[in-house]
Amino acid sequence: MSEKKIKNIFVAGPIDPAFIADSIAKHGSKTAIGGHSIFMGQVRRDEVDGKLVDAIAYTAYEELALEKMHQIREDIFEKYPLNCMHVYHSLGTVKAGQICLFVFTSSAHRKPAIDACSELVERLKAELPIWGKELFDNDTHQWKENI
Amino acid sequence: MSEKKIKNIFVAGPIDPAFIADSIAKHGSKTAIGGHSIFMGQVRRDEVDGKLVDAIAYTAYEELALEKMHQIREDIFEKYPLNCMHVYHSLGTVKAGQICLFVFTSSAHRKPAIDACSELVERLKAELPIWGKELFDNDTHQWKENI
Amino acid sequence: MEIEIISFGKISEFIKPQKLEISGITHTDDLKVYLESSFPKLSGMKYKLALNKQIVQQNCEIANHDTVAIMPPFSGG
Amino acid sequence: MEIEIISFGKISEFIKPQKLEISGITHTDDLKVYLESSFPKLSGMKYKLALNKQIVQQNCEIANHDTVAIMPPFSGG
Repeated sequence: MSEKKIKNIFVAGPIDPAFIADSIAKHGSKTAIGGHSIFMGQVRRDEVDGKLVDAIAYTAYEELALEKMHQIREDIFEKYPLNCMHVYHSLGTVKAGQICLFVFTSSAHRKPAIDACSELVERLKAELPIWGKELFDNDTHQWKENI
Repeated sequence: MSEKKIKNIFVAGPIDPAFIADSIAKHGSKTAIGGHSIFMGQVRRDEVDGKLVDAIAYTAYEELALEKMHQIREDIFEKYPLNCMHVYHSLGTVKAGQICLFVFTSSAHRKPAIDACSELVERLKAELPIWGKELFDNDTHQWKENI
Repeated sequence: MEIEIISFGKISEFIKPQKLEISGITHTDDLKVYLESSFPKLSGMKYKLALNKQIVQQNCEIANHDTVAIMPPFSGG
Repeated sequence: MEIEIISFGKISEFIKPQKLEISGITHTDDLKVYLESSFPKLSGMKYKLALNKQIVQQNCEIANHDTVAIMPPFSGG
């Protein structure tokens, strides 16, 4: 078996739009790319029983998540002809309106980038051991559950 | 019939990653949004008969394109529960590695944003009267055709 | 009657914007036949017409001073 | 034997990281029964175990000094 290079996907706190712009700009030198697909998750100020979500605090079983992400990455690269794939997920507190997930795929033609991006998002949500605790404006909380 | 507000989608030259970052950042105040989907088209340095694409020069039948885009926008807003939809397309010269198309959709949950974004891209390519002229490194050119 | 012709993309390289004096042509299908004989390069090509900024999907009547756009396949994005 | 227990999400609020001395338990299915009786709140909940950083898909053998993670449904993204 080849040596595994486990990439980190976790960033402390929200993902800055400037970081996303940087990531896009870096692909300007990759002139074989024709299409980029991006998905971003943003924290919603949901209302639950009259309380508003102020922020979500994310925790993860990091080692297991990175191991699992490595598998997902390999599966997706095998399935789609991608030039690039980048995934970032927040840990810690992310306020309503801030970005907590950034998935970025690129390919020569649009279809693989689009399909891979959406498949990645589904798999991340279902398979990565990450938990979001919704923090309400009255100092109570509730653990999020992906449906 | 209600009054139509025809939005412009055309920008002169390439679309700057900083512009995209700005557009993302502006959605931070829209706290009902949970998912953003973005597609970006990038000019490829394709090789055709030994010549390399340096840039694509885009022209459009602007009035017809904006009229058509207005219809597409209305169709997509009717079909998907979106919070936002933004489309930008370059006119004029866009060099290899630069971005010529930026499609951005947002919704409370991820699915509508993702599906609307990919449907928008398909429709734009098929229905908007825009033409790309590939400029080669030896000063010849070839008109692009979407397949 | 007189109509105005505009063209785009690769067609713009051999059909320049111009006013055309046409007689005996009342519909877009007739106009296509006329255009293809006037501009022989057009006959081998895929193209669509737009009449006064509306894409022509079926045979349409043409009136004096109408604008007709001749458009090769789109290639935006 | 002794195993190490870690927990996440809402389960971490009532099961703290700890070492457990267990006897007569050799597989993860037995361990689940044991955990649910030791931590009654767990029995009504959906959860998965991970044994030494591998998600438990079927009944697995447990060895001395193994680490078992108790994980409620994921909610990343």
